[in-house]
Amino acid sequence: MTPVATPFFFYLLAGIMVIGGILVITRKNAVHSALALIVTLLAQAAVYLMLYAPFVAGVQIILYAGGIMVLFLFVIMLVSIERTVKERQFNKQWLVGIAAALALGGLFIAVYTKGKGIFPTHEMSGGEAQNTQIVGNLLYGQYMFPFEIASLLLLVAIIGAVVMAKRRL
Amino acid sequence: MTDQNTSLSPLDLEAPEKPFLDANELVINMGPQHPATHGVLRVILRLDGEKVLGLECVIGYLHRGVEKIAEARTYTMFNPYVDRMDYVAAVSNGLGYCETVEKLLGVEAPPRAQYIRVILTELNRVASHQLWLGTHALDIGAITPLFYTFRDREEILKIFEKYCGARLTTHAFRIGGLQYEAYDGFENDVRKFVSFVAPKIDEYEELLTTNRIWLERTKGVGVISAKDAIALGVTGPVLRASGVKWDLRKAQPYANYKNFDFDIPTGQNGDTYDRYLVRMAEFRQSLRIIQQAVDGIPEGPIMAKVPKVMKPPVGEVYHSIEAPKGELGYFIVSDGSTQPYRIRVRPPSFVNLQALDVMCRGAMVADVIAVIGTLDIVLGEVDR
Amino acid sequence: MISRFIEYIQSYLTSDQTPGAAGNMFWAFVYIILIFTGLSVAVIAMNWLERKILAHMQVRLGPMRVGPHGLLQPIADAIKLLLKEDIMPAEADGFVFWMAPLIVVLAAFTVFIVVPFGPTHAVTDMNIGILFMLGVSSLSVLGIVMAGWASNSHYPLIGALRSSAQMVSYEVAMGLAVVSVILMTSLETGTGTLSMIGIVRAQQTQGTWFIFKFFPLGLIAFFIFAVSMVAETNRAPFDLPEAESELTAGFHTEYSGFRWSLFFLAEYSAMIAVSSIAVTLWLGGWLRPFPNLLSGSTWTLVFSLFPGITLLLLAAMCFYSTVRMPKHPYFRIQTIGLGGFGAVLALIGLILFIPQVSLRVGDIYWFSMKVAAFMYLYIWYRGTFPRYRFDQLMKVGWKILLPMGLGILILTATVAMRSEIWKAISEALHRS
Amino acid sequence: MIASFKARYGSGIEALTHLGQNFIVVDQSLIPEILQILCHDEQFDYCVDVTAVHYPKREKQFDVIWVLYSFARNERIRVKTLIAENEAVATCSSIWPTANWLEREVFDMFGIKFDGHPDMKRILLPDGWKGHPLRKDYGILQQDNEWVQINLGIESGQ
Repeated sequence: MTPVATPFFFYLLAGIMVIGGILVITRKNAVHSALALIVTLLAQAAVYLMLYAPFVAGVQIILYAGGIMVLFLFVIMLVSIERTVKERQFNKQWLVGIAAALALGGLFIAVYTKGKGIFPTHEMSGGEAQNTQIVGNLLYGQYMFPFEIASLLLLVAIIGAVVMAKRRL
Repeated sequence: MTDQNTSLSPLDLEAPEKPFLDANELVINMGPQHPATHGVLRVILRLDGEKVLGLECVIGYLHRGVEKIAEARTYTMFNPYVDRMDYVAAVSNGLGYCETVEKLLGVEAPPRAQYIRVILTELNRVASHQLWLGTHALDIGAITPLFYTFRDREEILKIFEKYCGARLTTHAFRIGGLQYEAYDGFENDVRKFVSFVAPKIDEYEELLTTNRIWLERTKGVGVISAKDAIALGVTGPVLRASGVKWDLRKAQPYANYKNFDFDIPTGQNGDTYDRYLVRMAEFRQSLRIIQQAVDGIPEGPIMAKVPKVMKPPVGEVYHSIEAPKGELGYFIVSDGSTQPYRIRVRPPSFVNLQALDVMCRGAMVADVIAVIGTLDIVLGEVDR
Repeated sequence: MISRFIEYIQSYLTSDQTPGAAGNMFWAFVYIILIFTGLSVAVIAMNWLERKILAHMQVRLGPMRVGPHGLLQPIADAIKLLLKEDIMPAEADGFVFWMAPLIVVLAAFTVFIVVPFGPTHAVTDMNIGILFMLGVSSLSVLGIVMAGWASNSHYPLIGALRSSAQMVSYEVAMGLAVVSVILMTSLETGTGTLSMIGIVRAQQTQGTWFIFKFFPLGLIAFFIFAVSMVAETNRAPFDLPEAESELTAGFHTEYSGFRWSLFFLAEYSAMIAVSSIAVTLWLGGWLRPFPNLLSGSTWTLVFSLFPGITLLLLAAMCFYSTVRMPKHPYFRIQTIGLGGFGAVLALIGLILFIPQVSLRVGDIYWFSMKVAAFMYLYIWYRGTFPRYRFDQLMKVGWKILLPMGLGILILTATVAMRSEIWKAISEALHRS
Repeated sequence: MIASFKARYGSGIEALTHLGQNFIVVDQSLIPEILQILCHDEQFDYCVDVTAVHYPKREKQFDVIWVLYSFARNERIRVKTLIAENEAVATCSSIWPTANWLEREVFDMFGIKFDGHPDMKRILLPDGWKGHPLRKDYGILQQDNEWVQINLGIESGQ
């Protein structure tokens, strides 16, 4: 299917992501922040779709929006909201924050202007239809080792969580 | 969620339980309006997530001052009031009250009255257990047994209705015997009921006894040891499920229970499942008693000689019967007038409810519901 | 202009693709409308059926007053819910409270975009179809969590905690069962697929429903999915988030009127959605029973008669009940209504005997029948099972279904690759 | 049993039988000890009931009554003591945990305090209620109008 109004959707989604991101750090209510983050993640998933990466988009929805953020909310809900709203926000380091953001932004711009060549500007071969297979082949072929390392890391995290929780059960 | 007079009393939990990882302790107010508290019981739960750290019962929402009312009524006038305490086992309440006053007066109901009393009381026990089973299963999430038990309980209520005109608050007995002779075909109706309900009890068991989820939900839940049960004064099926073979019908026979042959079913583990099995066995034992009573029912008068104006001699008496829920005792003090000087009711539900705290320690919210169900409390009796 | 438009509309009719794949927005829109209304009708019918079937399991009659045999009861209920006052607790978080039912409903309805009611009867065919369904349906947890939290009340909060933990845990087991099916799709063609239509096609080419593939592996995977999907939709015996006897009504305790009805709608359409996944993945989707064994034009004709016969049977039941209605003036309208309803059913049944119609509708019929069987199972569970306790639920999910799912996945992969493995081993032996 | 009690405590204890039911009247000071012995040595391990009776004309206005039962002997006994208003009785909730609520009810209804009770407060009536209804001087129609007006917002509960 031919894409329709690509720039419009890109800027729409990018706008949603930026607004969502700002809401995440400005809302006092932690649940609202988490919900804003979910909106950002969903918009990101839509951007993946526009990049002909439906598999990554699907995984983004299942894992981030549907899984991780639910667990986030799960924890946040247990914290008394009245208390957190009343408490003063402790991170008053605006200047450092802005400096860090500017530095990161500068880095991005620098990378983009200097190394434009490394970004593929053409459509990926195989495209949408073969996306899942491509991801699978890459993960289990070229990037087998990092993939396994990541799973090992997760295993360590799981064992750590079990050890922490088991102390009381 | 909790109002200002909800100060949680310090509970004597062996080790004070702390919520995990400094999570906030959740105080939940279960009831007085709640689908599973069987009326207006209010339980204040302190929770860590799903785990119960402690609980406190708040009762009295149905307090009507029955004991005070009794002091302004004559002995006969107070008789209908006792039906309103444990309203699902009204006949048992009436039996206990009438027997206590008879004891005070020194009269005894004639044999025919005794037999009819036993039949009606045991029918009422079956009805009470049926109501318990239905609501208990409903609390645990099985909705179908409720309708089965209510269908069959209807037959008992029909017999009551034919006998005395009332279905629930029957006022079936009078001091000294019965007011009504059994209607024509009473024995036939009772016999028909016994043969009708016996297979139905198998039907209930089929739905629940070996149901895996039912086993998981009831085995090892709300365990109370025989020692604790006695110390907490728990009686009835709850005590028997803990392995104490004690039933007032056998231990201190009243009415004419000594004429009948029946067993006392007991359990071993004192958990919710054993209490379930004990009550299921009690269904069958009650049917046995009814069968024997209806076969042996003698002819004769139904009313002993009692004065029109009852003036029991000065004195006090305590008498108790095995109600469906446990030991139901009446303590009556007479000052020689037509009105009782003091009537004290020893309600089984009230005392049994006290064990809720012990039985729910360290349990989950869902277990609290199961335990409230298995204690088989009636708030009308708890609060009186 | 108009002729071009008509041509645009007609161009799809000869297509053998879904409207989404063919890029025909008009037909995609028509399909969305059809699925939306069909789903709403299905939920209404399901509501009536659940109450009736449950009632008959429990020796009672169920709704009998509104319309003949309570047929209009769901409509009366819907009107009541719409007219009811919409109450929002004063201390609730307004925006989140307002959003929650919308998210749940959106998630529940959106998944139907990829449900294949037939080879061409789907809005679109995504190549990540099953992933999309699982992903979007997992978003409904968000709505439930938001509802529970925004109510600012303890029972909904506990309900929300329960449901989020439950749905997240059972998604894992569910995913593993699904992956084993996706492995199966790659068997004969060499390339697997996540597309819903592709999965059914794979079953067609392999000549077996995946429930019977590598017996009993497919059956066990199906079993894992069938258990998880009940948990996933918060239905008995896993209905802890809305356990009435414990949490009054769980996460939607504070909801009333229209908002509550949205949760209700979402619950039932989620049930239909997960059943559709199960049907697509294991029970051959739209394929009629024994497409290979009983093939040939005679059998095709016999099976094409089924939709009409089913409706005629329903109509016959209506007529039988009409005759049995009490002969009393009070029941006259109801009797006429029941007869009329039967007549409508019979008419539809007769229309379905027209070969062209039955050819187009056959797929939808078989798919719906399979889903309906699942719906009956849901009701049956509710009538017979008590409710699990929370820790037991987690135990079933993590300690039984998850290891089973992993084992099935590994076994399926091993069995599927057995010739390659065998070849590798024999080569290694040969070399040494 | 009774004989040994008599021998030990002399006039502080009196054994009676009425209508075939045994009861002992015990001096208030001996109550904790007697109950302790009854429970642990005489196997009256089940406290059936704790209650009271109000005799406004007497000098010692209240009878407090314990109904005890022994599973081993299949026997009931009532223990009774007389106390005056504002006097407190020693709690037996440490001997029989079941007495906890029963004593609270006696307190609620009669205003008799139990010394050493872990949680001596009203049980059936609301916390702020005035008066103790089962006393004879508390009329049958009487109620705490003030409480009703404040908490229920109605003129009277009658």
